[in-house]
Amino acid sequence: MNLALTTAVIEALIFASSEPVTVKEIAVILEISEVTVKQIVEDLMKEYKNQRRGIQIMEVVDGYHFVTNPECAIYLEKLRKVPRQTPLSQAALETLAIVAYKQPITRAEIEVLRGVRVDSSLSTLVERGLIQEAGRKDGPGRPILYVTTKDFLKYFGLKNLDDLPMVDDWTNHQQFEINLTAD
Amino acid sequence: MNLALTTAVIEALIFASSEPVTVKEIAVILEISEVTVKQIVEDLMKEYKNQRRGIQIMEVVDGYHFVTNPECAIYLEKLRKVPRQTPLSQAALETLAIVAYKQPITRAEIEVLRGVRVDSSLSTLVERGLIQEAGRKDGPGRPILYVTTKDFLKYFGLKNLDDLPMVDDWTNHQQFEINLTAD
Amino acid sequence: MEEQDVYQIKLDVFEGPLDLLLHLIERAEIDIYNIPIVEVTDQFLAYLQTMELLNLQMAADFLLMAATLMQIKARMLLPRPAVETEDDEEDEGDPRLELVERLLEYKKVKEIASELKDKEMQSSKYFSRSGGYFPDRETATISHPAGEVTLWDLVQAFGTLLESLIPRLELEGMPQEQYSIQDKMEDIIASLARKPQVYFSVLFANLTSKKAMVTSFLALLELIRLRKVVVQQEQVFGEIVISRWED
Repeated sequence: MNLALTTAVIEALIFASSEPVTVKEIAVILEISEVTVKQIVEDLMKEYKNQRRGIQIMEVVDGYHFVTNPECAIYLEKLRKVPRQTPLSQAALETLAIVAYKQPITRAEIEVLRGVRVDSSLSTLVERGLIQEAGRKDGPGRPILYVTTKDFLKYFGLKNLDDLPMVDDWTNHQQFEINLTAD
Repeated sequence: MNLALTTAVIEALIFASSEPVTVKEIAVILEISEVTVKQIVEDLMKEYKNQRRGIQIMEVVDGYHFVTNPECAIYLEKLRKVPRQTPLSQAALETLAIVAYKQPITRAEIEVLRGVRVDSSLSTLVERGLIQEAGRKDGPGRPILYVTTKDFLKYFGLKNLDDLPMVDDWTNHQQFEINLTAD
Repeated sequence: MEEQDVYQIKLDVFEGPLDLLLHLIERAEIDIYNIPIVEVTDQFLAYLQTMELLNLQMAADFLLMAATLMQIKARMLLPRPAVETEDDEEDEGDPRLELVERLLEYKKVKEIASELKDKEMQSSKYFSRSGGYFPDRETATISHPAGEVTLWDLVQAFGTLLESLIPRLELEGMPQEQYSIQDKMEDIIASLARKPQVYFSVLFANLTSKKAMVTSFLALLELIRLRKVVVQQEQVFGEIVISRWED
């Protein structure tokens, strides 16, 4: 299998997968080393970028996928067949901010921090696949714990949770014990 | 707007649309003539083809879309087999249940039943091959109809749809007329 | 009054009592560690009154916060024992302490939320392939994008169609129509005269009885046999497309 075909297959794999494809997956499928895969993908990414094409390969979470060039955004918005993502509400953004930094976290804990009920923003976020349930917390009532998903990272263009903006002591997960006085 | 950007936008439009894009649509969005659009698309198609890339632009019934190069098919088959399944979310399960019992059904009809937007769970289910599009409903907007797939039956160990557990009201369609107020 | 107007405009802007409190504090440019609790409580209650006047649904969260504020106010008004550590802001005896901590935490939530909002805006300029036209599991079948379908595929597709449609149709008690195979063949040819291609499911979508469907299906098979039409399938389990026989 020559380099041209290998490159074509990698391109096809990145395109065809509904979720980003990892270097490892490509390596397994093509039976070549991860180093080689990484090299080819990076060359492909550069090629698309330098040619300023309408589509580009983007590295997200732990894989690669095709996205459109942001320069084309205004035209894509005119295409009705592109499902329009409604931006998140302020309430949903605040709830999501808490889950992102404090995960895993229960509904009651989020409510202490926000000072309001969060049922509806939680279900919006679950529905949009930005957060998900992740087991239950030990203790009375065994409340459901929430964590962010990979789609959360994708949605905000983050590679991992460390890409989140630093906010004082909030980045140190251990340090912040939530005081459940309001529960 | 120069030719390079026009070409990039056309490429992006063909890529991002959930359904094939027509020459006419592109012409309207870019405010250029259909003849010009057709010329650019054909050049793009040739370019992808001559370079024997992993993805190609294909002309289908009602427009253009990207597909993978048939030469890469055997590797794509392998990608399909790479396991990467997380359990379905509650939201996705509920949507799936509605499709299973009410098929064929449109997105708007599901949204009336679930009371929330279901774009993201619908696309998850399509991606996982549990539901698929099945034509369009007559009437305003001719919305896409969804049905469950064979994989759905396999996944749930059913021989056919009649194997679905009976759910009183749900099997009685008279009682459960979907009111399309949200459409 | 002017104050009232401000509240009215801002009514739906507050995400909750903490948000409102933060707004009151920031607007008055008060030191968050030294909240004039009497003043703030009065303003908070004035806001709640406005909500009542406007017949807005009074959220329980706001009432709870009002109660908390009044409790703190009462405790502040009680004579406190003299404390030696004047410079210690985290005086354990200060009834405002817990509220201040909550406000500070909430402030961070708002900061992060606004950072996320920026990122959301930024990344909304990148569109990914939407709708899963060729989703993961079916991608492999693109190898024969317009491969001809076997008769068996067609029978299967028809079976699936019947399975999904018949229960609905029969329950809806639609009146049955009479068709002959010849009629149906003419119908199909007529649809193909208007459009180059017709989807299998669309052709059958309007049929209201099992008999009509079977008739249409037999008509289609006959047309295939007579080489008047061809059927193609873009992906396995995908739509079957009927088109005119060319050549």
